[in-house]
Amino acid sequence: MISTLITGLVLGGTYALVAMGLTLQYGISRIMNLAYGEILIFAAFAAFLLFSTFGINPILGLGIVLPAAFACGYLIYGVMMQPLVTRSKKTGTLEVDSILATFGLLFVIQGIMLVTFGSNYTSYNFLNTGINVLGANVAANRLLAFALAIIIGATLFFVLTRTRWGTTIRAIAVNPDAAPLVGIDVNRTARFAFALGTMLAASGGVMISMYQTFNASMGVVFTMKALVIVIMGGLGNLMGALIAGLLLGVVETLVATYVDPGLTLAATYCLFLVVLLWKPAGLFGKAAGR
Amino acid sequence: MTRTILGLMLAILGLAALAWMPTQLGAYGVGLLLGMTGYVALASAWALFSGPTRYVSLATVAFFGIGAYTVAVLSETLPYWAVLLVAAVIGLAVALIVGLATLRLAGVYFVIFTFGLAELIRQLVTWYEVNVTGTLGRYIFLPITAEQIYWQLLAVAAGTIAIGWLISRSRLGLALKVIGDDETVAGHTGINIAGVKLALFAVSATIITLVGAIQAPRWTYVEPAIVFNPTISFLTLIMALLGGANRLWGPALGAIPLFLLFEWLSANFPNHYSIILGLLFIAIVFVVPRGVLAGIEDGWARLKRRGEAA
Amino acid sequence: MLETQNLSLRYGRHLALNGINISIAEGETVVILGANGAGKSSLLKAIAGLQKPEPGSVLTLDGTTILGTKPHLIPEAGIALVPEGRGVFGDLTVEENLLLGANPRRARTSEAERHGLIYDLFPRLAERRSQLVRTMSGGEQQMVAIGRALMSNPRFLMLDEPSLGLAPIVVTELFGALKRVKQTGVGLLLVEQNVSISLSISDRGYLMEAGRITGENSAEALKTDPAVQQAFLGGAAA
Amino acid sequence: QDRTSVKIGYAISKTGANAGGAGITTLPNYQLWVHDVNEAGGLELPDGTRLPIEVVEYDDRSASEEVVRAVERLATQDQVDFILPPWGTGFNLAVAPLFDRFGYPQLAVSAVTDKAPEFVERWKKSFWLLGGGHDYTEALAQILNDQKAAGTINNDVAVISVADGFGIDLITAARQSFADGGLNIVYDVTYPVGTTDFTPMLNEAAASGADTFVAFSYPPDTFALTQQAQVAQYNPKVLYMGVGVGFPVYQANNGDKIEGIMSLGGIDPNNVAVMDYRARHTDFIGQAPDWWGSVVTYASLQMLQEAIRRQGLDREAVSQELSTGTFETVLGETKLEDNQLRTLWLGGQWQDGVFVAVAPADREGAVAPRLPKAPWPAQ
Amino acid sequence: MTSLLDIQNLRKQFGGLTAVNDVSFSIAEGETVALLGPNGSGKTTVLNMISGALAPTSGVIALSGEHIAGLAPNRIAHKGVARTFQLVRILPSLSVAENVIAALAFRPNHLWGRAAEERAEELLAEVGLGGRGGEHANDLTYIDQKRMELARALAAEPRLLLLDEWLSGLNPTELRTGIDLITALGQRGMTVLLVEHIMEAVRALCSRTVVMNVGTKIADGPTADVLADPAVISAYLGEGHA
Ligand SMILES: Nc1ncnc2c1ncn2[C@@H]1O[C@H](COP(=O)(O)OP(=O)(O)OP(=O)(O)O)[C@@H](O)[C@H]1O
Ligand SMILES: Nc1ncnc2c1ncn2[C@@H]1O[C@H](COP(=O)(O)OP(=O)(O)OP(=O)(O)O)[C@@H](O)[C@H]1O
Ligand SMILES: [Mg+2]
Ligand SMILES: [Mg+2]
Repeated sequence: MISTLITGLVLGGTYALVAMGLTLQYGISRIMNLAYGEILIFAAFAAFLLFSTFGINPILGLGIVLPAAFACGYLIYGVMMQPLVTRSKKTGTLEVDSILATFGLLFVIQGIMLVTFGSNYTSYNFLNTGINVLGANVAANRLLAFALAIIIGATLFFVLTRTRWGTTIRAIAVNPDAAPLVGIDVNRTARFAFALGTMLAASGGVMISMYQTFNASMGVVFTMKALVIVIMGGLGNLMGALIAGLLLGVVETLVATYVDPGLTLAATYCLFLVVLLWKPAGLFGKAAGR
Repeated sequence: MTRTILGLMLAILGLAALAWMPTQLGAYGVGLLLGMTGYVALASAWALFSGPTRYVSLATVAFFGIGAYTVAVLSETLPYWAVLLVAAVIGLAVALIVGLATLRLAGVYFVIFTFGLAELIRQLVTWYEVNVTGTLGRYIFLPITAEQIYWQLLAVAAGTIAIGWLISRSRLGLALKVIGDDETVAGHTGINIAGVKLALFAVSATIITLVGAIQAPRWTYVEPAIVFNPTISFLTLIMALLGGANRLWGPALGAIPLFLLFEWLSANFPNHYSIILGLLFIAIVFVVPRGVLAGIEDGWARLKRRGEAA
Repeated sequence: MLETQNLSLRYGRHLALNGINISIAEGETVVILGANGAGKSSLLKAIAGLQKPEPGSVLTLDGTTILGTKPHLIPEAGIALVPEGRGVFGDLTVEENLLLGANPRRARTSEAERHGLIYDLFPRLAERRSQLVRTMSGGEQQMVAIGRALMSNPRFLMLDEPSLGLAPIVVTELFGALKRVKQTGVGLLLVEQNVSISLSISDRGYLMEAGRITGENSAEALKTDPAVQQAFLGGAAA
Repeated sequence: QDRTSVKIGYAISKTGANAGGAGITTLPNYQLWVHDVNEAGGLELPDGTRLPIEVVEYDDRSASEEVVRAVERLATQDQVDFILPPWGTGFNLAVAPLFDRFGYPQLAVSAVTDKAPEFVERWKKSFWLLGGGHDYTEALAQILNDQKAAGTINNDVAVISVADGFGIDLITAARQSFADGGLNIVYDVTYPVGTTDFTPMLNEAAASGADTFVAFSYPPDTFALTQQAQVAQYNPKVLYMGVGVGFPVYQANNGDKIEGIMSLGGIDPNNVAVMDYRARHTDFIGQAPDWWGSVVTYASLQMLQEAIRRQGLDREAVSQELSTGTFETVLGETKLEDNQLRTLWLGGQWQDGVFVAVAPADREGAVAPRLPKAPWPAQ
Repeated sequence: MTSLLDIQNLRKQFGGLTAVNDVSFSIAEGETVALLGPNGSGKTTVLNMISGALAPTSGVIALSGEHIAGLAPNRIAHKGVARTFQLVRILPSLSVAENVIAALAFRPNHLWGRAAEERAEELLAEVGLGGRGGEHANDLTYIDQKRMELARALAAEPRLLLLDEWLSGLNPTELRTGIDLITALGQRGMTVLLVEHIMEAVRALCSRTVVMNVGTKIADGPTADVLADPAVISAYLGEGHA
């Protein structure tokens, strides 16, 4: 039982890691980023390339991939999203616009990956050694992802809720119109949050590349999983994403062990639906409001 | 009044022309028409509910798949019309249950809920087939030609747009707009929000189910991964939004060009399809901000103003 | 000195402000009176950088132009606005809203002290430090908005109908508090429908009509001005 | 006739969920074959003239509606001379009525189905070249029974399968074959497509005490299972997995840890034609072919090529020829029985870096399996 | 006079906070009553419970003897309760006329089509928006939006009209027009419960006043008496207003 729980938590760590960037992007920058998973996969390819071609191990690779991802996110927001955000002040169509625009972005990134990396399944082995945690054999790479999720989650949560800077970030999510009144540069802050989200997506991608097979078409799977977790946790709530991710991991493992592996996905979606029916704004969401 | 009658006659004429088209086209042309009409029907049905209420649903494929799967299961045992009927009834029943359950959700919570729902249904169907019937794929050997499928879809699409037209002129249409603007106000003005939403969701879902059922015989082989493919939900949504989900002809005007664009790109640029499509998409969002139809209207208004000025 | 010259603002074809000339000195309290739709709020927004004035407009702080300054830099310059409709951060707590008020760098040094001051002014806020502002009553939210603006250590504080929706006793307290704020040397630019009480704390007043300034006088004189009596104090004040 | 080329069309999943599979087994072989043929001056016709191949290709985006329409387009719009089949069981079935209606022979390779005889009845010009689930599971049962008789393994088998056409077909067949062979299935679960964590299943399988672990899995699952079995230090004496074991990336990633792992397919390492094909493939595509379907795909194209040489571009005649003729391909002498390829390698094992065929054991070129599989190297 | 609205021991709890605590009062048919109280004393919450926007934690709300507590807003609306909101709520994508028709079309004896359009125009004229039905609701000034909201409430032909600070934000001239408008409603026999902070308006309009403080009722009686009550002065009006 303990070992099942641990296996589940470690799996959940991956989910949480993947979801946290999205909750920043959607919860704070208000960009429903359908290309999120593609960015993640792109980072996975980057890590793979660094490892297989230049022999740079993925952990060091983070040092290259993350800043690059941050820069990309910064650029994407500046070039693509900012005009939409500005426009939406008049039209109020940011949600629809961002869905459509990032849907386009999804195709672009996917297309670039198809052209450069092909459509084949890619995977490599790194840190695929068992580590005994309280009786459960856990792969070191997954454990690392779990640790990273917890560290990122806790740090960001602390920063967002306990510091002035974090509060400014949340403020733009709550009421971007009023933010300038307290000296917040909404554009810059939203852009920063978006870039940070992109960076988290990339860190998820690098981690996942160490133990999961991926290919250029797989991004959507991650986007949707991340969305489910983000929504289940409560929009824009990092702690929510972390806990929802872990919860899904544990439930999936429990169902696979004690019920039927055929029902794991059914169980996670079921859990998700039940949570929403019980708390329409997610586990940690503020009461519903559009 | 005369304008309405004129419009009606034009619509009937147009419909007749569309129905006659397959006789002039080869199999590929019919296939193209069929696919296009299918998406026009899906996008229009989707917009019936999601357009005015702004409840963006990703459950399209859940109902589409239910329709297709019903046909796959029953095609050997029941006459075709009865199969369609059963499919519609199942779709309606599921829609009512889902509708009742989701009434409390709003915004993106609803969006992702519906996505989760579609996935759950797919997982459950898969699990059922694997564990209970012990097969996964099912075969549909119905003697239905592509032309026949096209005609049925055409009827459904026309019906959907007609329903949309009727609703937009009725109190129900106004109720939907009010709900889309402000649910609190809607409640206080005496609108039965739950009832309206449920009714519309059910109508929309039933039509989508029918589209799935009608299209199924085209594939011969049906399995959950094929008929519950989430891409269908996304495409429907994108088409409707692009055309303008709040207008009667918006979804159709989004579906047709987009469908043809997909087709043209995949035929001419099979290797750079994604990149070009993506860039086009982004460009469209920037150039026609409020949907194609609104864009056309804006352009038309500008032309007219210029004409008046001249 | 905060000053506008020939300030004009356009919404599409509608000219909402038409060549406005006003000024407020440090420590001075000035009220703008005008009917609904006269353009009072538009004026405050233009000064706060939230709306872009027409070319040819002049807006200066101590003689240097602040026209075209990005809106988020305006509080940094020492101008704070309590907007119409409050503009609070509904999903944040009272405490967090106040914390954000002190976001401009100029406010950081005296932050703790100001915190205390504001809780003294509005004891209700002290009781509800960790309540989400969205769940507070209308009046409570207004207190948060004013408190937040004061947190930024402004030299000029602009208030757009601060008494709107406040209980009489709170209005009295609020204006008492504004008087104290004024005494600390802050210049107040006030837009109010509650004319008598706002004139009672003001030094000067402007009359505004359809986007133009149509009159200016000392508060004392305005109180007795028959035109003002007629338009704003009316028989109802009697 | 002023014909300057032979038009050959295909719709394939270049994007979407199926792209991973199609991009290994099918598309590279189409490309290689076209290259080979055109390099040699084109397709040879009965009169000895050669016409180059002109390719019309579409991306079906992994959607059945798309593949159906693309084939219609190829047949009626582009009016190609021959159409090559798409990737996947479902898609091959989806387009079968169209191939039939428009009179094109369908050389379905990447489709494993026990219903092939039925389909041949229904669609006379369809050919099924990768066998059915039963073929593979009976071969596997045979190997296991041999090992059991030799005392290498016990009677118990743990099986997991992916809840998709392929997995279900095979597990259904396996239940029957294993029961017939007297084997006892002690753990039997099906997992959904997209599962990434197999730890619970591996733990349960280990706990079941079975010496044999079988996974009718898809490539991502196969890769994950391999990694996770090592982490869990799960060492069944027979480790048999599904699609992906024969992929080049599998070998690249796992090095010599793959030694002893079994799967479907395999090759005869002494078959020069196959080894030559592999070398050319690696050379031209930039990556090696897989060890199961690839070579069959290429062989099917060679059959088509030869049938055209004998019968010209008359599709009716070509189909007839494919049905009845005997062809020399990279698989050696190849002849279809009842429109199906029966001389297949049904089971293989990694031995010294080559995925050799071990079943059917009585076929010439088969290698003896090396069992039990050695435990994973210590970490 | 029979009582139209009867409230007994009404209570609303938000988590640990008791926003409304055992409040009871009733309103007779045709009366115009003010509900006063400091900010956050629970006035809006009471209106929300009467109109169905919130379900009471406990207590009774009866309309002509019929219990309505906890019913959905649309059911309560159909029983004859209409309201305006403290912060105006317009239907931004609709025209001014459609905003009003929205209420006409969904009241029990609903109007639709021509009849609805005509009636909407009448109602708009009544609140001073005559001839402006074609404009976009979004383009109206704040005060005009408030007018439109009142027309929408009146369109439901309510027996009980709830006005939440409908007069706030008006300048003195406009205030007078507003007061006249509500007086006219009262004279037509409509029952009105209004929440206001403008004492002038309360004095001019309401014969009776209920005062709340921190969720409890602290006074109830003729307006003049209540406004002179020391408890009300110290909690709400302040010394200057006495
Ligand atoms: N964002 C906007 N777009 C278009 N017109 C606007 C906008 N904001 C204000 N207006 C118009 O500009 C004019 C002045 O409005 P403003 O809000 O400044 O008036 P005000 O004096 O503050 O009135 P009130 O007392 O109602 O607050 C009004 O006619 C109003 O309709
Ligand atoms: N949804 C809610 N969740 C938590 N607390 C709430 C909620 N709604 C209201 N409250 C609290 O209940 C109390 C009463 O609020 P209400 O809005 O009824 O006050 P009010 O009397 O209308 O005040 P005002 O005159 O300022 O509008 C306030 O303290 C408010 O903070
Ligand atoms: Mg104003
Ligand atoms: Mg209130």
